[in-house]
Amino acid sequence: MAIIIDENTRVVVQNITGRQGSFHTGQMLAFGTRVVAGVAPGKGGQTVEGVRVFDTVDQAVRATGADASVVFIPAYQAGDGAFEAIDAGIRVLVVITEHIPVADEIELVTYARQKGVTLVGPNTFGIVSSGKCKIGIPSNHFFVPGPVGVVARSGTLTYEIAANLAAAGLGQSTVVGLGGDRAVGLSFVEVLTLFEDDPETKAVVLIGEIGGNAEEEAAGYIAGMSKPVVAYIAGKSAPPGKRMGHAGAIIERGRGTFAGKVEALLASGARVASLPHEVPALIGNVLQER
Amino acid sequence: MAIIIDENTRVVVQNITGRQGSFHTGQMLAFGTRVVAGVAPGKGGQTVEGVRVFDTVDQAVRATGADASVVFIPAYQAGDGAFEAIDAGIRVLVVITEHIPVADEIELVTYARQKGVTLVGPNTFGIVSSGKCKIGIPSNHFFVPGPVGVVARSGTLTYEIAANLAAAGLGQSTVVGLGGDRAVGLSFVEVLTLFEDDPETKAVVLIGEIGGNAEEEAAGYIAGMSKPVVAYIAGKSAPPGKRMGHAGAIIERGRGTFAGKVEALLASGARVASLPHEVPALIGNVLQER
Amino acid sequence: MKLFEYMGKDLFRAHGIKVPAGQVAATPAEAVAAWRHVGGPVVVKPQVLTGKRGKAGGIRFVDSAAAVAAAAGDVLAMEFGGLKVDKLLVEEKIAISREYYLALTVDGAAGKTVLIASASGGMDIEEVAEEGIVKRHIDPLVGVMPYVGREVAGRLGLTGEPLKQFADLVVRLHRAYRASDAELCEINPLVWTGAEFVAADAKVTIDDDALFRQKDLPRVAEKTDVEKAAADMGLAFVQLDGDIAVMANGAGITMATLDTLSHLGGAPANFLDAGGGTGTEGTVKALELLLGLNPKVIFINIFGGITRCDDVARAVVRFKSERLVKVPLVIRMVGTNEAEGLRILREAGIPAHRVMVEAAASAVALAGKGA
Amino acid sequence: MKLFEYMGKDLFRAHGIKVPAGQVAATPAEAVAAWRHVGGPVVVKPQVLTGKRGKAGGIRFVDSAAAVAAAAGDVLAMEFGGLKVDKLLVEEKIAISREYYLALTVDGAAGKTVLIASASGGMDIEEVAEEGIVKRHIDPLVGVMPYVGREVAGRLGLTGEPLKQFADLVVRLHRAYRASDAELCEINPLVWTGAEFVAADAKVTIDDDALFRQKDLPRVAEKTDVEKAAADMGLAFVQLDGDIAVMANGAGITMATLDTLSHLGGAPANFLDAGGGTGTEGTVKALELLLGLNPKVIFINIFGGITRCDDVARAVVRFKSERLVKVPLVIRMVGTNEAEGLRILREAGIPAHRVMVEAAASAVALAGKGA
Repeated sequence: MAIIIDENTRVVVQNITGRQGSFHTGQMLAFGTRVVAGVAPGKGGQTVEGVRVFDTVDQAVRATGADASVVFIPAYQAGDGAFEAIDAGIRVLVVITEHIPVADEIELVTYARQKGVTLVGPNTFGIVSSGKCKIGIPSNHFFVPGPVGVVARSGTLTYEIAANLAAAGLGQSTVVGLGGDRAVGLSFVEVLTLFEDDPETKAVVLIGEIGGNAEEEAAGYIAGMSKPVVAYIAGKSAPPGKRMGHAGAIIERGRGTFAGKVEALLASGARVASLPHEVPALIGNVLQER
Repeated sequence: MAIIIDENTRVVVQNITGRQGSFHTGQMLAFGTRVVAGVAPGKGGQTVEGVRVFDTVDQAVRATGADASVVFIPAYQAGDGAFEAIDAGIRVLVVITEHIPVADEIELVTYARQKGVTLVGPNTFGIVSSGKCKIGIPSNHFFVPGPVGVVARSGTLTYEIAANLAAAGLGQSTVVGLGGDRAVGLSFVEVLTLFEDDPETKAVVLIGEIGGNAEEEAAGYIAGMSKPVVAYIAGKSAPPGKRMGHAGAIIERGRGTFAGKVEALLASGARVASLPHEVPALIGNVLQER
Repeated sequence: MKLFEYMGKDLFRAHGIKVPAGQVAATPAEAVAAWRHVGGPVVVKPQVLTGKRGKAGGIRFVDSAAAVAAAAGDVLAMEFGGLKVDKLLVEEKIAISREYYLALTVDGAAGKTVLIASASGGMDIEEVAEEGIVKRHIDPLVGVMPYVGREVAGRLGLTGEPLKQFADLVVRLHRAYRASDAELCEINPLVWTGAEFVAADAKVTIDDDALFRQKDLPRVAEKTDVEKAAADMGLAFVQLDGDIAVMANGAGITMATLDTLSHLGGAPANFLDAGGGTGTEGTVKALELLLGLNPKVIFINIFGGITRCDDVARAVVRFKSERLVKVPLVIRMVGTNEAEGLRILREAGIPAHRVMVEAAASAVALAGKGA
Repeated sequence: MKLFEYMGKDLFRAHGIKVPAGQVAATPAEAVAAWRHVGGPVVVKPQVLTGKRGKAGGIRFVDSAAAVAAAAGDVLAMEFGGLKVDKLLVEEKIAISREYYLALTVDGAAGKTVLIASASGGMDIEEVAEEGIVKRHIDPLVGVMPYVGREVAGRLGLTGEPLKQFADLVVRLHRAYRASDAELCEINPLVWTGAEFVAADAKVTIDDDALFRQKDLPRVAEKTDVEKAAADMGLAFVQLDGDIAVMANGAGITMATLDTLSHLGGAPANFLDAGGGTGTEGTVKALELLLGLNPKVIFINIFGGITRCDDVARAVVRFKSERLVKVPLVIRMVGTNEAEGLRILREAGIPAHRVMVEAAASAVALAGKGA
């Protein structure tokens, strides 16, 4: 078991002929991901890393039975490619692209929800079910199968923590990047619900950051979870009111503060790490207490 | 029992202060319809036929618990009013207005379907559950409770046949006008399905016309129905290729011909009347055969 | 409202769809001037609202002043489906590598816009087998992004550069379709020249119900004078060749009225759906229109709903008295305000029926008598 | 990208939203000319990208040439939140019957645009109780038809003419918002004059990610020079006041890096998220930017994903050798192409860490030494 993707997931890579697309196709194949097709309009018939390239997702799905897609398309046309995947019948859609206009993201999030498609991202590192399937861009070697589910808003910080966990002998069931933008497909609560129901997951790491109220909402759900949660919130030392790269990290109107989030999480029963490297020890503790 | 609307339906009239809106509010009240509110933007606080007028459907629904709405708004802003009703939580939406641009109708039909709203029309005479509730514009006196369900594409022809039925002592359970435009909310099949499940309905009259393929689709469903169906198709003597008022009545590419429809219906086991006034006798026969 | 080919091409051009260089001409001399302007071999095409121009020999390929003048003279003298030719389109002859078909129209059964495409363009699309046609519904709340065009192009077997250009074309065509409130935008043939797609023809029909918000579009009359007069009054009117003039309210009952008259041996002179809610004034005008058909009988079949019987009755009384009408009127009237309507007719000494088939029989009998 | 008030009002005006008559001025003389042009009593408003102008005494109501000149001179000399005033807006003073609040912005939690309105405009919207605020999400695939405006107006307690005008205004504001790819369009106060709604202020922020398709909008720089240079390189940069220059890749890990340095007693000089996939060239430029901060230490924390360790290693080697950099560099590097990156650094004799907290401790120690 794992959540959202597993060893049966059949993946198509959109813009497979691009620099990122081709590189990460190789990486995903090396991880063991079943990359069954690539898409690059006008380039149908080529192969990339041994994967057949189609002109359209529609053709790729009909020829290969792909049910997941990962989008490496530049921001200005990523929305077009994401809608294409949804209409072609893709069930899990991972949008790596960053800097997509928020209006396009809002349309995409709405349409994916309407069509019952699980949208990971935009502006996500992707999703990894250790030992089974990786759809996205993290390096392969941090991911070892194990009992810890990880859900995060930001990318590199997640690798940091996943690597720390692996170094401490703690493998991950599935690692999910919600995406760093304001409008994304999945919420903490949706992913926590899946982890709560996943027999392979014994504990969950939640990696949040200042801004927005996603962590506060998550705390509301964590209070009723049977599985232990360890959280880390980035941005304690961020100057207020400054924009920190992620639009979601704007602190406005006193909501979304570091203190407020930590308080809500502690009240929910979650453990909260002060620095990223403390996470493995806290997970070790909660797993031992069980 | 009856389908779609009954004695508990609470109706709001949109554009109640207009000529048609106010006249038919009186008629519907006289029929026994629970007209609980009217809407006319900018005229909130007035009363029409004793019915309180609100500025918005939202206000009308919150104040009165209305769950159905009938739209008497001119074509150029009818779409706006219909969307308003859907967003305000209306479950049965009857759009009387004719000459709404087809692009607006397509959007409306899609949105209603998305929100699970039963859309009757546009360009319909409405829907009548005899003795219980009338939402629309037919004269009250043709409708007497009874065992015959009626579903039709065109309006006046339906009154003609309903009146003939009533004169023959055959009352109606519910009479539904799908609407005469190309994009409408309900199909023959959807309404036939409801009649098939309605204990009060013992036989069904289907009133179709040339053009489109709605009657052919209906025949596909009728073949499996337990209840008898009598059909009348208008347009036998219409010149081919001419546009006959209803956009749906364009004969194109040999599809939607009178002969094709009659053949499909006869093959499905339905009886087909040659002229409107033959319908009551045929219904009398099929009811007797039971 | 159908647009002439050159108007459809103007619409396409305004949305960035490539069309052949061309110019409109109303005389052989103008056609020659257009030929000089365009330069090189041209095609001369009559601007009429029918699709059968080619089969009727109306499309001429010519490449000299004399040939252009002769072709223009010929074609301007022709009729197509009874329609005269007022204007010609003189257009550059384009290189044809392959011909496609592409259209957007309304699919009533689905309640959606449908995109129809085929790799077998250039002939009647009806003759292409179902497998050779791609149909793709458009979500009205999403519209058409380039991927829709790529998906269709992929299904047509396009790849490489043509696939990308086709996708762009589909986006533009949908934009033209929506912006103009069209109910049909058809390109047949859509020509691939080897380097680009060119719309070699343009059939565009605008939704009449949306003309109120299409102030910038040209207006095209495709009706007889009496049909035009009816349209101006908001009535749906079609002229037929019988002698019983018919007015009813509602398309369905109007068709049923014609069916009943025909069934009883009568011959309707027209289809006239007065619609709902035509008041006294409008009804009088509609009756005057019918009088212009010189019928033997005028048959009025009113089943009151939005239309009120009293309004119609007042109109009939006014019409009969003001115009001193000699043609017999057969009136059938039931429904909204029926009692009041019947009272008005009774007081004016005009008899009225309540049963449609009886009234129809009476009209057929009177028409027979008048013969 | 924030727009100055007068630019926001230009945007509103272009979409048919009523704004006060006004003119921009950069000097007292220009302000007087603007006053003459506008006519009657005016308000002089500094054009700065902060909301605290009124409380800081920057809004002046004046009605004579002398008073306008004096007010303009005063206000042009003021600073608001550290921001200098380059321009003034001289506007007609409008009659105020009632003040409302109206805004459209992004609600990230809902993944939708949200319309926010209140009948208590004219003061900080944050101070209005939750019950006094109407929030209404917009379906992105449907957009805003007039009924959305009526619904909100109804909930604000409007009726009659103001209800209808408010509905029209909401449609126009949403059109302006979408057409300009705004992430905020705020009108506070929205003034009801007794006869019409007038946008007395305009706060508009454009989505930076959509600027590529907003060629017609003006460009506003709201950054320090070094921030601007970073933005031009596509980097997210914020200047802070410590002495450890930081480069990391990813907003989350950059924040965590600052948190860790602070936690260990260090003081970061900046936030610099180099994002994903910055190649060798970009990384060198980013490092040069950091050098311009005159830090005691440069701390590079790379966790390779899209970013490849070998690219960064090559950049560091080039940077150090070409620029003969004296400032100590602390490098932490793991992830994509890590082995190759570490090999490059090793061959160049540059030591590198693999554990973030160790690297951070080293950077803090070096900064302390340098003091």
